[in-house]
Amino acid sequence: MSGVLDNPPILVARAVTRRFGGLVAVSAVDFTIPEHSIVSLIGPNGAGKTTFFNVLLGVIDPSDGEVEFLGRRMVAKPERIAYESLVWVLPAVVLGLAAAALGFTGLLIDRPLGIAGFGVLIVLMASLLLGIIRPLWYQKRLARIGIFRSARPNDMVEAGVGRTFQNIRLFKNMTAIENVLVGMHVGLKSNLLSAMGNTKKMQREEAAALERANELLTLVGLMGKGNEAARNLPYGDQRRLEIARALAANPKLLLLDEPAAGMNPKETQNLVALISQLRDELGLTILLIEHDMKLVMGISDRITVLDHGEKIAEGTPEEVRKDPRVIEAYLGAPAA
Amino acid sequence: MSAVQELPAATPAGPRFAGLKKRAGRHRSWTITLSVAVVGAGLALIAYIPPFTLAQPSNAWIDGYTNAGVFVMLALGLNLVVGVAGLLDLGYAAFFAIGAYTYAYVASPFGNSILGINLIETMGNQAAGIVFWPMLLVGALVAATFGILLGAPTLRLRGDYLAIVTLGFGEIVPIVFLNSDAVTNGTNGIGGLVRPALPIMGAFSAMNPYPYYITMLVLVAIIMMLCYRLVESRLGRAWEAIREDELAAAATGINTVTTKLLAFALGASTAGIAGVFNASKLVTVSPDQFTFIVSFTVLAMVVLGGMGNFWGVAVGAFVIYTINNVLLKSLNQFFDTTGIPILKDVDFIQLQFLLYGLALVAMMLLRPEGLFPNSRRKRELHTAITMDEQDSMTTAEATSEEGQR
Amino acid sequence: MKFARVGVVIAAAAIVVAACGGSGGGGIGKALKVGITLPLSGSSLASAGPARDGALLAIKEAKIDGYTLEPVVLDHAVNGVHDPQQGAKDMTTLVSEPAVVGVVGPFNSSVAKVQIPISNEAGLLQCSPANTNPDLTKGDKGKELRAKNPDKINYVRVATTDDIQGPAVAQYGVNVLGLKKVAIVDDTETYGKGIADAFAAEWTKLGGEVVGREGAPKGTTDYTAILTKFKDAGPEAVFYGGVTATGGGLVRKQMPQVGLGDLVYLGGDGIQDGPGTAENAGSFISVAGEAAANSFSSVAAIAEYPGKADFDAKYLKEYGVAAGAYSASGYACAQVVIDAIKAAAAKGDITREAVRVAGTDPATTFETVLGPVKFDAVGDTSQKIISLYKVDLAAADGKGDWAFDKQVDYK
Amino acid sequence: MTAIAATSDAGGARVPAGRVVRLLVLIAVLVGIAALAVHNLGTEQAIEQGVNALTRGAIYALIALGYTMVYGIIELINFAHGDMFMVGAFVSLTFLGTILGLEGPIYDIPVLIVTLAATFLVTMGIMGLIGVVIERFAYKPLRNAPRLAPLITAIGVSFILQNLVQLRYGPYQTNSPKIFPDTWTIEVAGATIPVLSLFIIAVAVVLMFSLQMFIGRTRLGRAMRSTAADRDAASLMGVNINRTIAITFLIGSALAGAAGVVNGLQYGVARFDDGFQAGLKAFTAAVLGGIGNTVGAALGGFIIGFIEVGATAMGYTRWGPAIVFGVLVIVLVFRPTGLLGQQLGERA
Repeated sequence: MSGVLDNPPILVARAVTRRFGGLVAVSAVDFTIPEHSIVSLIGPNGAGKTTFFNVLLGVIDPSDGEVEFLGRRMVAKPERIAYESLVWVLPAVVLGLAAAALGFTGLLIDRPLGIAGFGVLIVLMASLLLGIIRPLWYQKRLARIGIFRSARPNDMVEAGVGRTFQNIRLFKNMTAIENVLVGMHVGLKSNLLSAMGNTKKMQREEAAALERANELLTLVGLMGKGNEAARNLPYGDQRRLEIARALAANPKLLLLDEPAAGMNPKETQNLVALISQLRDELGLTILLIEHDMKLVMGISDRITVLDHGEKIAEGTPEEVRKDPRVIEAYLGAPAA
Repeated sequence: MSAVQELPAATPAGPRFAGLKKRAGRHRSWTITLSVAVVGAGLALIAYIPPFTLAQPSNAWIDGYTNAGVFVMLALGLNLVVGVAGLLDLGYAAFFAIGAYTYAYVASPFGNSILGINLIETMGNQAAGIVFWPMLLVGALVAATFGILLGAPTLRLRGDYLAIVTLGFGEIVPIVFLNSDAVTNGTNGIGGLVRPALPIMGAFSAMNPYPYYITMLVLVAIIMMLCYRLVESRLGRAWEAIREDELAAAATGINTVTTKLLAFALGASTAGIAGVFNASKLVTVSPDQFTFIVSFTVLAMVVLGGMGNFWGVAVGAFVIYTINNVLLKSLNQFFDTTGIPILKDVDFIQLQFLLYGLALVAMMLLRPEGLFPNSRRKRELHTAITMDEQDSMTTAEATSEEGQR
Repeated sequence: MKFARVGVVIAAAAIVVAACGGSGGGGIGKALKVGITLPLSGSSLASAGPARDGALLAIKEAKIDGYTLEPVVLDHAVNGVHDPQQGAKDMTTLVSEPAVVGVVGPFNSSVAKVQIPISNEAGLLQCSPANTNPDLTKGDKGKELRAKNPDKINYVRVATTDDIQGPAVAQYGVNVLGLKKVAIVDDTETYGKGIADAFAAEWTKLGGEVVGREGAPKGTTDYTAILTKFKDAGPEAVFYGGVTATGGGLVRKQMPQVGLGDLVYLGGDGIQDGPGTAENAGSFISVAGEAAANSFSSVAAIAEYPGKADFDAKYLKEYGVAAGAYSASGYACAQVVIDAIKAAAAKGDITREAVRVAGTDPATTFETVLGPVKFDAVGDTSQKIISLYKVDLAAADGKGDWAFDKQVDYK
Repeated sequence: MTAIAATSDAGGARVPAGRVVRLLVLIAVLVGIAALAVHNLGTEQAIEQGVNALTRGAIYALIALGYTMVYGIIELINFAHGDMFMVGAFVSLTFLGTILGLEGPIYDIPVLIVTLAATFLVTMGIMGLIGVVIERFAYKPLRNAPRLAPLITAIGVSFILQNLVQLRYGPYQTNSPKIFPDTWTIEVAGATIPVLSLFIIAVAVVLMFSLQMFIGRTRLGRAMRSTAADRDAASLMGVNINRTIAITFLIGSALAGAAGVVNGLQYGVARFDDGFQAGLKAFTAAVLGGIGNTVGAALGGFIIGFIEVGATAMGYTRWGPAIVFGVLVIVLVFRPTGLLGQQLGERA
């Protein structure tokens, strides 16, 4: 089992810290996830599990430290993002002034404002679009001049990180299959034009996507429930649907936030089975955030324990179970 | 992936669903083309049936339909923004104006002199009208450009900001057209636009409303078709996902900003098309054609028609237009002539926006899905009202999380 | 896209067919109609209503042997304000009604801009009782509106244009009141800006000095900043280009606040909207109140026209209310149209073309209630008479009213 | 941690250094502008225009407070708020003109003070009630609905208010008795300053200060802050959410009413559509200062006032609105959280 832990890390978090005003939710936590492993993050309520989780996912920017995924620096404290808006606006302003100047000196153009206006618009457009779409090269350029904006959740997904929510956040009014289809968003290539043209290519893609979606539903054990509105599914199924949705983006790393919360033992068992199946058959790496020790002890290769935002223990389930500080955190000190 | 491959590919839901989908797409295009044609023919027919011909000559009816059609286009476009993507755009008239002025610049002597082209001199007043057709596209593009310019800074922020910024934008655009006399001829507006022309038949004419009418029908049909295709595509799903839960949408890999921006730009471009068409019909554009009243009227049309449902919105737009421009007015004149003491003094036109207001509030409280609801929107809006604390909390938490970006 | 393409093809064909089978003018029977297109609801009614009633009165009185004459009244106000799109539609309604041989209206320049191209294409005689914007007729702008057949004039008006009215006020200010320095506020709208420009040009031509010029759009409530700015330049008078509704009254009301209370206040017919009585709420005098003293305004129409007394009597008798500012103009416009029809009838054929020719012939003189009126080559009235009024706070039993001062003829 | 909480600083809590710096910078900028103004316009003009700007800004600020409070608590842009201001103006003019039958100025100081006090009390009271009623019937049922629903409802309410007023008072300007004598002025460095302006500014400042006190020091104020911070947690702590929100609307609307009174005193007229522009600018002010942050709203109001008057002083009146909204967009691009409102920024 412990062989897995020697795999090269897929995700590395260094000294991740997050403060909210005065209070420190997560302080200098180092954390790595080896490939193909199932690692868990546990801790009593208010230990900062979810905050840490959100930092990993780019939902919250860390106050300090950074997160690397597949060797790429994804999340870190934003640097000089205020200047980025200058990057967008400056070119247009410069051009505008230049053109206006030319116009007023009457050198090239007799209608300064008109011409300048058009130019400025186009440049502004271009730079703004750039700032929104943020292609990689653009981000690299920015990084070179010291402007770093850490990844947004969708960037993490594109990079290959899937997630589920502690309190289920499905698109309640869409059908199960549609939820999964939304999950496939990053995988699908059809664009505005092909959608408008309703091209054969897109229709094929859509058809294929449906097949795949149904496969995923089957995989998580929701076959045949595809056309039910997500809100009408029983609780356990909603959890499974959320996992299916996360899988739809073909993630390499799957982050499950208290997947067993509110499940009965039976459902929990199925879940455990499903999780190890995901790892063994789809070759995913899985990070569990759990409250329920039993589940974690069962399947984790490694367990990390947080308390009051600090990492108090890390190791195999056995080691952690024995660790006095863990016991104290769970039994001794009341949950913060 | 091995496991997935091994799984039985043909699950019961799979092919059936896929089949459905494909047929839906085709079927839709035909239904729209046909039903627009039928409706168009029907309306045209009405214009020749005695009781209606007494009210006003048939041509006037057709012309009226065409004006209504402009609002239908606007409503369809706004529906894409408000109804589908759930972004509140209160400055919609601005894009309408931008479209109109775009056409004016290319298709009027004054505009040509500003742009430094001499299209009209070279082609002549009649033939120059051919530019109308490409201009439909150009107008759409220019409007979309401004849409992006406006949306780019604001769509990164939460929705409400968009509402107020668009409202401001809707105020600015007329002011700009009004005050930069040198390039827009200021308050006098730009006159002498050329009417659209077709190779065989030459230019449209004020005497014969049918060419405009049919053009309008075609535009409406195309817009509606594209709207449906978009909504059924990957983009449409993304928009709905964002509308339902923005954080979850982001967590499934949707780039919420670009996707929202796309919806916003598409809505703008539709308004641009409507603007070009309207300008080519009035052959004059001036800033006072694009007040915020237009924006709010269109919004009312969308909300009352049924957010998210294109047919509903189209019908809603037509109905409300008729109420505005025909019903209330004739009520007025009727009661003016028949000197019924109280009713004579009531000015129904003045009541109109009061009615809008009441209708909007009542709608949101009682039937938020609108008169002709979109099934999913209906589910959503109704559940929303009986949403339990848990959900409201998570949404709040979500927004706060989002914010920390 | 396939279906779209198919649809487009079908539609294109349809357009062509429709175009070929376009409905023409059609024959005109014995029952003639005169269109009246004005904004007749909401806040527009107050000013345009009297014009309509005047026109209706004239049509009622008209006698053309062998023919009957009846009005077609169309209201192009939407949401209570004049709406160009609706105005265009109403004009379409009128031109597509073969029996309509002449039109009275519109009231606002922005509507005229969209109506003239249509009526011009139809060659339908149109007479506006109130339009004063020069661009509607004169120069290239005028030609642009008449794009279809630029040389067939079909639009005439009985009101004098702003480029006469503005200067008239200027001359009054310089020559009669002996003022030198003036500051100008306009409401950035067609009428207000136009008249202000004309006024400014004339004022400087007469050796006066324009010491300040600001444009404050409709909806502005605070003019103190503007006035404070003016105060620095020490003007002797303030000219307001615009109407009361867009700020004409407010500017005057706020002048005392910044210590400009005793300056002369000048304006066009936009602020000449009757007494400050309760019934006439919202008028310049009622808004400005005490401050209205020492204000002067012009009206681009003859005030002391010969038949005024009997017309007012007639109007009062017909409608039970006193004639409004534009009643006589409406009446006169209708008269012009009717005379044109008569002239055509005399020639034997009543077609739109004949009526148009008769109505716009520069040679003809029309005997209207406003006195003899001729139209020049582009259709502007020859009767370039401006009447000037001064506020008399004692009048209208203390409520204040405009007192006729003098009228100047700019032949 | 929303901005309303942040404003408790005014209520005595420790002020973080960052904000002090920011304020200092701001003040520096203002001083610079002032210097520029004096240089370009001359002292006299500069002072007089400055007073104009403050007066106008005071009105915007009073309206902006309502926007920002409501937003801070239920995150609703209350589009109808601008119209509440307009209705307030009509309430006050009705009270003064119709009920008290006043027309001209009152020179007898005690009488004047009493009348003014009465007007403010009555108007603010009535407006507060109207605000609460509207909240109860138009917004409360939609508290958990998608964001769009209450926004649209607010637009509807705004239509209703405007048109009810138009039906009652007509589409034209209605006179509001200028009971405060125009003739009262004081001379400062050659500049003539109307006492009325000073009075208006004073009223605004007093109201804002007492609002800060209320939010910072009282139980209800704390309730509001905690509700703004986390409605559910607050309710668990035993805060009566519905009552708190109602009170927020009450205060906001009352302030709008005060703005209406002031507006009547200063400009002497009201019209049914006054609320639209004013509301828009006031909202801009709120965003400028950092929406949700009451201090910011007040600040923003004055800034907008200065921008507009500045535009006029430079001769760009006709561009005034465009400039204001330009500022709005720029602020949103560069500093979406506004000048002071970083707390709410976490939500923005």
